[in-house]
This record gives sequence, C-alpha cells and structure tokens, in this order.
Amino acid sequence: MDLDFEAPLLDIENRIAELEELGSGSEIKFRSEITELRRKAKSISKKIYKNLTPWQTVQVARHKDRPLINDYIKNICSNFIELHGDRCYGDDQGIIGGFATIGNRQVMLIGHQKGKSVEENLECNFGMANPEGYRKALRLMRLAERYKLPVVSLIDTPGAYPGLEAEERGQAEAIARNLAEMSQLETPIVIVITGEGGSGGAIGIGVGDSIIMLENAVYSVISPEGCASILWRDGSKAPLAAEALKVTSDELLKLKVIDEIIPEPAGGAHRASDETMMAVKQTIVKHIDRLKRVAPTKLINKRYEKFAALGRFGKKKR
Amino acid sequence: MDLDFEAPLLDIENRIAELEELGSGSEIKFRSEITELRRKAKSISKKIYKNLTPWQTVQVARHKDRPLINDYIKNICSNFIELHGDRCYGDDQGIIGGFATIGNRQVMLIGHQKGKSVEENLECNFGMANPEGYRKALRLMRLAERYKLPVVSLIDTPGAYPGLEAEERGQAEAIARNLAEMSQLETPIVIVITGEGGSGGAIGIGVGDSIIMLENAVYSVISPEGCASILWRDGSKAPLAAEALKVTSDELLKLKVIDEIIPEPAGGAHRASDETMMAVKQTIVKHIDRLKRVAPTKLINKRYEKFAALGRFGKKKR
Amino acid sequence: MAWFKKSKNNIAEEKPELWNICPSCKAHIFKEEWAAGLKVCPKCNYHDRLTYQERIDLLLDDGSFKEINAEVSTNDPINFIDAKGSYAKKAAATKKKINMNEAVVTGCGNINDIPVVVAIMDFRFMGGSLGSGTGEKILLAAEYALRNKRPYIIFSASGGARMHEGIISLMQMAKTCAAIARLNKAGVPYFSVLTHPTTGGVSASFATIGDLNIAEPGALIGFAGRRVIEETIKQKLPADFQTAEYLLEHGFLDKIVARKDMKDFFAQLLPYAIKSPKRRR
Amino acid sequence: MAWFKKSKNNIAEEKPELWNICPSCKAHIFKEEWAAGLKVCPKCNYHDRLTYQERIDLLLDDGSFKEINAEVSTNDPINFIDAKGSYAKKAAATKKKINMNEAVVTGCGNINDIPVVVAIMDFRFMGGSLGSGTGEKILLAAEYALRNKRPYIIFSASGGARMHEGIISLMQMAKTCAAIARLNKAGVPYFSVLTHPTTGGVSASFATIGDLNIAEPGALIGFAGRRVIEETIKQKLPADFQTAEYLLEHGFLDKIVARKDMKDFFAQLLPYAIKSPKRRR
Ligand SMILES: [Zn+2]
Ligand SMILES: [Zn+2]
Repeated sequence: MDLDFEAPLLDIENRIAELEELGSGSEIKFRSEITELRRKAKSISKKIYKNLTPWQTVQVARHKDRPLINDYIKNICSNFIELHGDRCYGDDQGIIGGFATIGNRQVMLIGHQKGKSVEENLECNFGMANPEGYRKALRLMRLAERYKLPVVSLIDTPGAYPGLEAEERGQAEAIARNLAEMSQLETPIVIVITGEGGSGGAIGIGVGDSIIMLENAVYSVISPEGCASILWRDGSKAPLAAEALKVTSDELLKLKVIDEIIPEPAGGAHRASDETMMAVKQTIVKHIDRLKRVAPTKLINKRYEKFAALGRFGKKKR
Repeated sequence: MDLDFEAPLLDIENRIAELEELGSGSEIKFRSEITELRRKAKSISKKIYKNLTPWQTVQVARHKDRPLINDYIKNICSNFIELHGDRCYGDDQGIIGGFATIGNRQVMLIGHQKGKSVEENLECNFGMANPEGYRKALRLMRLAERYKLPVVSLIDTPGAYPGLEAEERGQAEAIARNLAEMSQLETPIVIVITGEGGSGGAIGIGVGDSIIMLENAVYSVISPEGCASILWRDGSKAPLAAEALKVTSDELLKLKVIDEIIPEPAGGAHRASDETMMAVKQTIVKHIDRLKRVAPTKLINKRYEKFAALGRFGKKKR
Repeated sequence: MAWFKKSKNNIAEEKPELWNICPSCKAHIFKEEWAAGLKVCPKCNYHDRLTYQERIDLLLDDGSFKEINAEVSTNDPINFIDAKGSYAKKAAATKKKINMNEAVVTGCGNINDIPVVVAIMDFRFMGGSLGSGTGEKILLAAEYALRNKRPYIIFSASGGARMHEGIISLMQMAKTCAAIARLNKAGVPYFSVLTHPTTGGVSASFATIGDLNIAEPGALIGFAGRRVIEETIKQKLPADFQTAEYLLEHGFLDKIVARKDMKDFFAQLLPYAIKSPKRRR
Repeated sequence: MAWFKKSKNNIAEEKPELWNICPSCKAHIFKEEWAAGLKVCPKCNYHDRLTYQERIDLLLDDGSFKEINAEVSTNDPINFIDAKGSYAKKAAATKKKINMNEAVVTGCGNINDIPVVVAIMDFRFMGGSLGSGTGEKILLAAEYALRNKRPYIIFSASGGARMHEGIISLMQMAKTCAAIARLNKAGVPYFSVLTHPTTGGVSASFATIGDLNIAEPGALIGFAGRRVIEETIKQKLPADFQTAEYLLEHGFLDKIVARKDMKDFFAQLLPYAIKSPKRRR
C-alpha cells in the first residue's frame, strides 16, 4: 500500500535502494550519489509532510508500516506480561494488555492490536475489538488501580467491530461501562493515539488524564468515508469529509481534545519507527511522572473537569 | 409424584375428598365422618412427619407442590419488580430477582426458580442456573448495596447446571465470584433454604448473615444419589448416603451451618403452603429488623467470622 | 378484509387529515385514536416517537416540570460545512422550526410527588444526535441531581453522535458517562429509558449504564447500524435484531415497560431507590 | 517405530524399576529423564502431578520455606461412614501413608528474595479434596498474608469438595472465598495457579478468583465432571473441553505457564504487585 502523494519520495528511495544493491560490497561506489539522494529525500519528505492534507494524514495514520502495539511492546517496554480474558466470555485479541515497564516505570499497558501479517490481522480483527476486548481492558485497569500502577493506553483502531455477535454481547454497554469506570479510576491514565482513533472503539479505552497524539495520527467521531457517504451521499468524498471533520492532531490540540502532540520524523512514523517509538516513550514517562505526583482524588476531579469542559462554550450555570 | 411413605395419609385424604364430593350441596351429610377423618389425618401426618428419615425428607424437600419462589413473590411480597440480565451475556431464568416489599420492608429478593409447569421447568432449567444467573444475582446484590436494601435469597436448586455452555461461560468462576463478593457486601443478607440446597449451586447465592432453613428443606454438598454412586458405587443407596451426609435441618443447626429452623405444619409445606409462607415471611422480617441495627463494618466482620468458624475444630493459631 | 382495507385506504386518501398511518405496520388509524393511544399502534404495538413535551406530560405530575439550562444551545466547534451547507444554518433552522435549543430538554419535576431530575431527548432535533449542547445539558442535569440527591432519569432517543460537531461530539460520550459515574459513586439513582431508536454513540454511553435499563416495547437499540453490520458480516440479520426484546434476552435490559405503564412503573420503582422517612420503616 | 516402541515396552516390562509410563500418552520414559524433566512428559507435554514438596522445591528459594499451621488436621464433623468404612479411619491411614495432615501445605518463603505466602495442594491426600482442615489452612494462610502484606499464591490440585465432611466441606468454599475477598479489599495480591486437575468445589471457589489465574499446560479445570455433563446434555464433549487452553480461550485464565518457567514467571510478576523502595522509581 503505497501512498500516492509520496510518489516523488518513493522514487528517490527506490533509486537509493538500487544503488545500494549495485554497490554492495564496495564502499565508495555511488557513495556521493547516495548521499545526495538522501539529502534530497529528506528535503522532499519534509516538504510533503509539512503540507499533508487531512485526507493524506488519514492515509499516513493507517499506513501498514506504522509502529503497532507489538512494536511498542518490543521496543520501548521491558518485562511485558500479557494478561488474557474478560472473566466472562472470551479473550479478544483486538485489544491486548498486560504489565509492562517503560523507562523503569511499571505500568498496565493496554491498546488496540491490528496485527501485521494477514493471519494476525484476522486473529485480532484488524484492531476492531469485540465487547470482550473492552471488558478485558476494564479488568486490567481495575487491577492496575489495586496495584497502584498507572495505565497507559495506546489507541489505534478503525472502530469497534460492527458484528452480529458483538451487538449480542453488548458492544454498546461495554464501551459505555469503560467510559464511566475510566472517569473514576483511582490511578493515572495516559492515552496515546498512535494511529487511527476510530470513534467509539477508540474512546472506549481513551478516557484519561493526559491525551497525547502522534503528529500524523487521526481521531474522529466517524471515518471520513462513513461521514462522506452519509452527508455527501458519496463515499468517495472522504477527502472533503476528512477536512470538514477536523481529524488531525493540530486541530485537536486547538480544540483541547488532546494535550500534546508528539512530532513525527519527516516522512512519517512508518519511515522512522525507532525514532518515533523513542519519542513516545519519553512522552509517556514525562506524563506518568507528572501525574504520579497528583493525589488520587484531585486526579479524578481534574479528569472529570477536563472532559466536562469539552464542548462547553460560553458561561454555563453549574 | 406421590410420596410412598405418605400412603396411609393419602388414603384418608382421598376418602375425605370423595365424601366431600358426594355430599356437596348438603351440609350435614358425612359431616361427622369427615371431621373424624380429618382428625385422623392430622394425627397420622404428625406421626409420619415426626419420624421422617433423611431420605424421606429429601423427597419432601423436592415435592412439586412445595411453595416455590413465585409463590413467595405472590403471597408474601408486594410491589415486586423483576429485574433482568447480567449485562454481559443473557438473562437466566434459573435464578430470578428484583425489588420486593416483605412486611413493609423493602428488599432485593433473589432466588432459584424451578417452575411449576413443564414449560416453566424447561424455561428455568428446573432451577439449575447458568453462570448468567449467578452474575445477574451479583448485579442485583450490588444494586441493593448501593440503595441500602437488605438482600433476601431463597435457595431451592438441585445444583448449578452441568452443561457444556455453562462450563464455557465460567460456571465455576461465577459461583466463586459470588462467594467472595457476598462475603463483603455492605448490606444485610438473609438466606432462606426453602427446598433443595444443592451444593455449589445453592451456596452460590447462599452467603449471608442469617441462614434460615425450612424444617423439611435439605442442604448438602452433593446429592444423595451422586454420593451413593461414588462412595457406594450404587445410586440406589441414596437413602444411606442421605443419612450419612446429614442433610436435614436439625443436623445442620447442630453443625451451626444454619441459624434457625422454620417449622413446617404437620404433613409438610406442600400441604400448607400459605401457613408455611407466612412463617417464612415473619422470620425474614425478624432477621432483617435485627440485622439492620448492626453497623455495616460490624456486619461484614461478623459474617466473615461466621463462615471462618465453620469447620474450625479445636484451638487454632490466628 | 381486502375490501375493507382498500375502502379504508380510499377513505384515508380522501380525508388524509383524519388518519394516521402506522410507520411500522402501515395500518390506518384515526388520528384521534392514535393520540388517545399515546401514539402506540393498536394493531402492532409500535411505540412511535414522542416529542419531549408529550413525554413530560405522560411522565410527570401535572405542572410539576421546571426546565433547567434551557439556554444551553448548539455550538459549531469545527465550523462544519457539508454538501448541503453549513451546520450552523441547519441547526438554526431546526431550532426555529421545532422551537428547541438542543436535542434534549432537562429539568426537575415530580412523579407521584417524588421529586426527580429528567433529561428527555427529542428525535426531531437532528435525529436526537449527541451534540455538545446535548452532552452539556445531560451533564448539568446530572450535577443538579447529585447536588439535590434526586433520582435522575434519562429518556434516550437518538441516532448517535452528531458528526457535524466532529470529535467534540465523540467527547460527549465520555463527558456524559463521567457525570453518570459520579452519581453511581454517590449512590444517587440513575435510570435509563431507551426509546425508539437509541443507537450509536448514545447507546454506547449514558443510555446503557443505568442502574436499571428500561426500554419501550419494540424500540431499536444498538451500537452499529443494521446496514453496516450486514455489509461487514455478509449476511442478513434476524428480524428482531437490536429490538428491546432482543436486548432483554441478551441481558442488557432490566425490563420492557409499555408507554401507558411508564409513570406507574416509576411510581412503584422510585421508593426502592430513595431514602425517605417512610422508607424501610 | 513400531518395532522400537515394542522393544522399548519389552524393556520396560523387563526392568520396570527404570521406566515411567506417561499417564497421558503412555510413552515410556526413563525415570531419570522423567524426574529431570520435572515430571513433564517430553513426548506430549503432560504435566504430571507433583507432591507439595516437589512444588516447593521448584518454586521457592532453597531453604526459604517455613511451614505454618502444620498441626491443623482433618476432622470428622459428621461421623461419616460409607460402604468402605469410616472416614476417620481412611483419613488416618492417608495421613500415615503420605505423612501429611491435610490436602494442603501452607507457609511462607521467598521467590528470588521476594517474600510470599503459599498454599500448595497435594492430590495424593484424598484427591486434594476440600475438607475443613484444607479450608482452615487456606484461610489461615490468607490471614497471615494479610497481616504481613505479602502476596498470596495458591497452587490448586483437587477433585473438589470432600463429601465425607458433608455440608462442612461445602462451607469451605464460602470460607476460603471470604478470606480471598479480604485480601482483595486490602489490595494484597492473590495469585491462583491451577494445576491438573482442579475441579468441582475448588474450581468454584478460591482457584478461579485470583488477581491473575495461571494454569499449567493441559491442566483439567472445570466445575462439573465430564461424565455428568455428557449425561446431562446427551452428547460427547470436545477433546480439549475443560483444558487450561480451553479456559484461556474462554477468558478465564490470564496465562498458561509451563512448569519449568513457573518460578521465573513469578519473579517477573511479583515486582508489579508489591510496593518496594525500588518500585515505580
Ligand atoms: Zn402498527
Ligand atoms: Zn506423554
């Protein structure tokens, strides 16, 4: 899945790859040409990524090479212990979680799992969780509360799974329950939107004290395609809908829906996985350390006020 | 389903019914004969019921005309509001529950439902609940706790349902969870074993502050038939097992497993439904009034000590 | 019968002002009968949508309702414009047409002299969608209920989030649930009544987390839309899918209460949930 | 292969003292290899039962185990006599034979220097059945863990309630769960490890309500017996029914941990569950 707006960049990258292959074994051959191409690639990627349209950002956020939760687990966590099951019906793989250590901070990590290979995609339903996933997440968060561990939640989902059985087992209730419980959880909650923040499926594990977003992640009440097909009566008008919906990190920061943007290297997280993950790690650690200093009661009150203030315009009686 | 040891009594009762039919319309005809037969029936039933063997008591406890939860709801409760669902998978009819008013006391009533007709039997699985039933019961008990209502639990089940799906959805976990949660529920819990107290399926809603038992109810770790087939390798030795297991109210009172026996009219609850239910009502009210005066923390500590003391023989380090 | 029906249809066509057509079974019912039956179809028991005013009249003691936060209105946080024009204009037109400021009306009132706080959604206002004003009013009413320790009852009727407000609409799910969570923690009763239809973001927030979840018969209740699900799973859904009856069976509703019984139901329920001198003697 | 197997069987018959037969796949394994492999079959990964002493040796730091409440023993609250004689005699014989007082051994010890409290069931003692002494020891160890704020780990191995103690055995389910509930409330970690087999009253009490539920591979875990279920539902059960793997899939286990990894697993887990100066920097 190449991004069409990356075409000039991909051309140069392909050329670099060719030269590297041709010159393999020889250190000097093509060296200057490659250096020059790399400089050019950097400059072009900066230019492209500075001017991404919202719809292009959506495509970047969905890029298959973007770091996924398993990459974060491998690269910025140690001592990860995955925990399974909702103690009621099953073990959903669309949301996974467990104990993790991030920069010496012990946390409960939860997040959507999209999977890399086709088999993984199918097993975890492309990150579209079932009610069991939300209920497992809640169980783990309550455990974190009891063990006084902060919760770190990584958001990356097209949305909660719209299936027959998901409805039967209470997709709506499972998400709603999490929203209520997370608002009162007596431990810090750090949310990082790393890829797609897809509607109810995203916010179902997205209530917290710090809401952080990778630069090219998106967060939206409905997919641009869905919005376009309803309000434009034409799914292909998704680029228009993406723009109208204000789904990008800069817009969300202005709207105070998020607290901080983690910049991505030029060319996007899919080009610089390690660098991106390291930045995510540092930001998580910073927020955990800040939030741990806040007394639980105050933390919960501030969390409440944070969400209560969203969509409050002008002075209201309270 | 006639009880064979009731044969002499049933003969007289049949004769009375005959005479009443023959003499219907005429007040005097057979009057003295009927009076005499009634006196005789009473004396015989007293005699039979004073000397019930444990196995006979098991049969009385299972008698199809014994008052069931729906009879109690109709006859000793007002303003019953049935509440449904476990908020997770389904609504089991093997355990039902809801708000009820018993003698002006507002309570949360829960209990096993066996059903009267064949259709009812099937719908509620003869009172053999699925995990959903135990989870619904827990949800209602937590609601009772929040609304500061005492819980009244009526026990009458052959046991939790031993089905494939019941295992899949965590029959064991559902019962265990209730045992733990009921031990810490911050509201009075009154348990009445009205019929069959069948093993884990019974105690799954059977942890409380007052454990009360109807005279001819039984409560056992395993059905006499099951015990006989394991330890005697012969299910027909159930009468022996019933005796060995000490399943009757008098034995259980001695063992301090129950706190009080509600006497049944001679001839058993199945002959005197109204009288029995009225006695149950009065006993429930008495215990609620007593328990409501105990502070919640003290209540929970006493409940803990009550169960901790069961099976503690001799002095132990603590 | 066919003749009768035909003739009835003809009559209806001749004097349409006298007849109402049931949206579900298409039966022709005299408008007078329709209204007297509280907009419930006598043929198929379809519970048609009510306006907030009709709901208030049915639920609360006469003259007891006092609206709160009536001035809270729509906002246009993302200056939304779609194919048909601006959200601002659309909202303004809706407000004028049905004389409401938002998709919900909140206030306090009595049910058989028991004081309660209510939030009543009205589907006429942009499909009862959850905008920022909707969420704000639901939260403010919850805070009012909390301060006054009064039971809170929400009647939902909604197609879901109001996408014209973008992410701010999504945030109302978290916001309203946070308000409900505070009631839970304080032991203040909260009852949710799901009416036809309650879907999407509203089903996935305050509407499904009542101490009791009540629904009107036949109400459509679900997270994802029928069409979306059928496209996803590539199969037809059962006819009763996402009905109130279906949800009851699957454990997510406490009770289905017919419209005509709703007030009596709450009159019977509320004494269990509130502390009063008479309570638990 | 057939020849080899046959020959191996012959050898086994000739020198039975050298061979162990896997209870699951019937493979013949050198006794030395069997022991070195921690009683785990190298052919089929069957995790055979361990004695409490073997479990302690595998789990705790050398020499760190100190038993508590060793004197708590069986009781005969209902003077039980069955076809084969009295429970009192049977219990006395068992105690003498395997030199244990009850079906569980409790105490404290260290895992990589982290102090924990453990309760280890031993199936040899009347099938690990839950008698009053078993329940009492499990409760007393929980209270010890509570007083000392140490994580509590129970290794279950049980056929269920001990029916020879009648209703008193059933009460141990409530009793042990009450003890666990106190730990929950106090935030003291409790971990359940379900080993082969954990069924009946033990599965329906402390064994399934761990903060984490861990199991050994292939362990049989379930409430009702396979035969009872098959008789009830009149159909054959799937082969993997009630295995640890089956429970994991259905949401009731956090993890399956191989025997050889169990100590390392807890060494990795415990720091998340306990407060220490090093914890959370
Ligand atoms: Zn109709
Ligand atoms: Zn083997």
